[in-house]
Amino acid sequence: MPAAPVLSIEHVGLQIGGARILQDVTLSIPRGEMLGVIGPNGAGKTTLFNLISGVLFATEGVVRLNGRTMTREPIHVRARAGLGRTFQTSSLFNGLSAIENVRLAAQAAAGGGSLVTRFPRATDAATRLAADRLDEVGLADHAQSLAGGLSHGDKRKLEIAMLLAMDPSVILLDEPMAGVGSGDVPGLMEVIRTLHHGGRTVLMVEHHMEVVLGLVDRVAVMHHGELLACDTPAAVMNNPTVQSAYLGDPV
Amino acid sequence: MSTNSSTNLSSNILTVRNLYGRIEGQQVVEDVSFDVPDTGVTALLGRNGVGKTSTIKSILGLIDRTGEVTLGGRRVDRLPTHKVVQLGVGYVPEDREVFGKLTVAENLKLAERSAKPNRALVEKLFPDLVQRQAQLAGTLSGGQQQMVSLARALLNQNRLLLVDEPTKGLSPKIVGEVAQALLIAARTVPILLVEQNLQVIRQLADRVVVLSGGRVVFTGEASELLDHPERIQRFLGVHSGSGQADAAVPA
Amino acid sequence: MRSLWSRPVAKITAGAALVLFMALLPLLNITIPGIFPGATYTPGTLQLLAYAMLIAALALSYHLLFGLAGMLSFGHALFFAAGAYGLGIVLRNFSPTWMPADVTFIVAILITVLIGFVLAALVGSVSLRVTGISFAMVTLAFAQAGSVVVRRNPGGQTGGEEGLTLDVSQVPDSLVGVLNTRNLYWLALAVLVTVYLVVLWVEKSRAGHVVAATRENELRVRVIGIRPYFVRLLIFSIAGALAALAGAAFLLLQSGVSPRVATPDFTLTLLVIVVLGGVGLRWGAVLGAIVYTLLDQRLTALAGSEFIAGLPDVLRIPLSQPLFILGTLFILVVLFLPGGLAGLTRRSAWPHRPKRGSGERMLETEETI
Amino acid sequence: MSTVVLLLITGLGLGALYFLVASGLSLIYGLMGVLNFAHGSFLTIGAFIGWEVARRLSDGSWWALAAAMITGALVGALVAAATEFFLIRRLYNRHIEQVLVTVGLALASVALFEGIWGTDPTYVTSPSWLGQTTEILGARIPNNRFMLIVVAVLVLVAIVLFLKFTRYGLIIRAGVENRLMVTALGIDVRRAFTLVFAIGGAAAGLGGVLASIYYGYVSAHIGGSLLIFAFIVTVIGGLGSLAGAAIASVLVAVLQQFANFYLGGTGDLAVVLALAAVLLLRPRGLLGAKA
Repeated sequence: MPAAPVLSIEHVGLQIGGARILQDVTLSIPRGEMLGVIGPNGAGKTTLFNLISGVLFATEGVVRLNGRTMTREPIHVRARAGLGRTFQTSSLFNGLSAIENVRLAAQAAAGGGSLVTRFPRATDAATRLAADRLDEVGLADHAQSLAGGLSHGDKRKLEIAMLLAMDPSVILLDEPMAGVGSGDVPGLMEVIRTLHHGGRTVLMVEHHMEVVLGLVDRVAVMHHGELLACDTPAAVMNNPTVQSAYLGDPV
Repeated sequence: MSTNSSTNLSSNILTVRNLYGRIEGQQVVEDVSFDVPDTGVTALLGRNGVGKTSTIKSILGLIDRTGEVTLGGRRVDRLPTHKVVQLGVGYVPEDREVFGKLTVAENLKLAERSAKPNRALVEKLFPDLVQRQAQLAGTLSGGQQQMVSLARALLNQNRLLLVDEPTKGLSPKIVGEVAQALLIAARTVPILLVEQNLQVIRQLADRVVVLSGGRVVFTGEASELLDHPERIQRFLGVHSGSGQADAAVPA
Repeated sequence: MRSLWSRPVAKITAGAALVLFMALLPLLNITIPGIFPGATYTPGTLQLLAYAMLIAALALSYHLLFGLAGMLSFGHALFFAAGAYGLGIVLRNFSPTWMPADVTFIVAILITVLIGFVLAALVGSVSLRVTGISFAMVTLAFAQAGSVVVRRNPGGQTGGEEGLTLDVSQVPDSLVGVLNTRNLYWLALAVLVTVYLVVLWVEKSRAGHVVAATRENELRVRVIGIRPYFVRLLIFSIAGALAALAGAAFLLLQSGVSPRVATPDFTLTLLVIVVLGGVGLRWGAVLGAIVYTLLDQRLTALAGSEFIAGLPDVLRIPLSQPLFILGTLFILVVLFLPGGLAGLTRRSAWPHRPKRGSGERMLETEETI
Repeated sequence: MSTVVLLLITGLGLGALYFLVASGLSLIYGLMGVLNFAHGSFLTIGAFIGWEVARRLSDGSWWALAAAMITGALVGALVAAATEFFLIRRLYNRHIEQVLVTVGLALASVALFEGIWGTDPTYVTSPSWLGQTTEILGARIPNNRFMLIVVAVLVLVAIVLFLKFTRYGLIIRAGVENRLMVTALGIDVRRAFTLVFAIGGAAAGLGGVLASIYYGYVSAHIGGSLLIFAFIVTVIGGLGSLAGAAIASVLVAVLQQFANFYLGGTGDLAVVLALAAVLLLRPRGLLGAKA
């Protein structure tokens, strides 16, 4: 792959009170790639996302985003540098309306998001952008609903609308299908494809194999806090290390 | 929805009818109904985030719930958690939840509900714990912590065990030991087991209950699910062959 | 918070009419026995109403902290005291000869408000390092330190236990004396309206939305690229400045100030007011302040009455302590009326609003720093 | 040298008082997440009733003092347990409301104390030995400081032994770590709540009697003013940590004494500055649970 990596993780590890949660993970992700991260529960997938996004700081190794070293930078600095993420359980401003959720993200990305001297208006750029993004994920009808009152699937879509509004270059999706009824899966897959459009790089932890295999360029397999393999889906599934270590099936 | 509940109600130790669970106002269990017979292992399956753990917690009252739960013919859905447990329910939580700042001995002592705890069984199953009884539980390995968690449940005379993902994040050798311990326990007490490792399910489960989108979509004998790869694929999202090379096969 | 930018004209009209009515009150002759000590044009009643309005302004500034941003501060009295003492001290020490007296007076008030802002920025910059219960305790400690300083009477400026008496020579004549209570009443009304408008401004601004979002989900705010610390600090400082403004007007109204307003107990009273009125609503804070002040005044009158004096000890002692009755009432409201007084109407009018008060989140997000 | 010794031992004595209040606060917060504003009132009522009993027995004798201490502890425990049982329990897991209720209780109870015992301080008579001094390394130390230190150490040891060696102690320690899991083992953790309140109330009530010896009087506000320092102590020590509370009590009180003496009576301010410094450098407190 000729493109310079947009995200590179070099020998990253995490130790908490003597316990090794993650060790020696090295990944280099070129711009525009969609990468699936799989592995049994407790393998360290979410921890890896937390280290990349700054929710936790790596105790070893280096995280680079667009060439900038981010290992010790706080969450909001990484977000401003173009990193967006979702969480395993949907994480929204439940007491605010759907459009306000998205508008906050749009404002933050545009700068001056927390000024006392500026007011949100129905006609301003951020609101229009927010409305467009809601429309894009199919939530235009719910713009004024409280985020906390939306269904599981709609909450997921709202989170993605927020990501779209931020327009990050790298996106981490932590189990975007978790808790979503099977009826909503195809629609949500479509929305995730939208995210990937325009050269965005997407990393996704997901247990739905058909989702992973249908979307991703490469698959990273985690096990016991280590990266077992990272390759095309076909190669990974035929990799003997993966087969022998990855006992049982991910359900 | 096929709820092939047994015709003879008296042979069920646990019946769950129209169970709803919520966490902070969010619906996480939706209209779930199933039975657990008074012998053998019933596996509660489903994709990640589908509400298996929440179902277990709702049964125990660890999260807000409504609906009908009967244990050995007695309604327990209005009882606080400790009362439900005192009626003879052993609980092995997801992520083990041992008290890290208490010693192994203290962890076990805390769990003893009767004057005559079954220490002999625990000592036989987990000789390692006897040696480490003065050690702080927080300093144990994941596998050892799981032993403590299991031992806490097995110390008491129970009518039902609720075991939530006991092999999560454990190495293959420990997975085998945990499965062995559960197999021995299952001779004397019925178990409702949440598990993601298909091998372990094959080894232990007599019956299966499958959740999807917060609801029960399949119940039946274990073989009715496990011998039908297309059902496994449909309900659990896993491409399943047999034996070791189960992981997942490229599409 | 549902319809952000649709401000119905009716609402603005009703608000303006209410303010106009309040402004005309000193010219009217309305008697409500049992609530007001006399007709509305009498100095006694005007004094009481002005007092209530200043407490309402203070409660509104606290609403910005607790209701909007979910910051449970136990030290807000510090800034009110800073306003009251600050204006007194500034007036005493700041009298440039080249400046007309009235201008000096206005500049002194502006300086006082600035003091409130800067002091809050300093206190906030340390306190906001922590959240939840720790934040509550730390703000309490700062308020206590302020209280100690005021009582110590540094440089003879605060008057120690005696309190500070307003130096009327520096105050425009129109604001001095019982006969001018009417003007003080209008001043208090102006302060309340100003504070209300500033609070409204902040709430509707982007910053207001960001702190509301932070109250809901702090981690989420960070993830979209905003550092909540500075927005919170800004809100904390604005609330401090508004409290100082109310404090300054309080000094003028009372012609002095006692160290009581610097005590953490005074903040607790404020908390009682906001919760009594209904957390999360601007007019809840105003309503709570007015009900509380009138109740306090009436209960004090009741405590001194012959009826109470004639009761047996078991009844006389508790009933003669207004704060005992108010404290008990407060406990009952918390136990049985979660939305406060405003919640009584809210429950029927907007059933879809989240029921719980907003401060809740602050404690839960403690782990996320 | 003698001044340093005097300040040090007096500081230890004051620290003992802080600890008696802070230990309960810290235990209650650790187990239940409740910031208890009414804790000062447990102290005040313990002091008032303790001395009422002492006065009726024989003022100034040792056994009247012992009776006052026992009564103070019992009253504190009873009032605290009742508070938990009738008010806090109703608001299970609603932390803000729990704090608000204790705020209301603090306001109401102080007003009630003023109604009953008046607004002026009530002076107490303790055994005359406590009013005398003992010379150590040239410093003349008021004897009551020694008693404060001994009692606080005994309370600390008793709490530690209780936590370490009794079943309820085990439940409380486990509950501080993970309350839900304790209930999931079939244990009614609410009983532990009442117990923790009672223990904290007993320590505070006992502290009330001792505080009135230290100050020479009881007043309706004695608990409230100590409570603020106890809050500072718990934050500096790390919320929920008993050992942290003990260490921070001593540090805060000693600092306060030294600043009062050497820096012109600025002890209170020095304490607040210390709090600010701790927060800036180590927001979790000295022995705070989360690293």
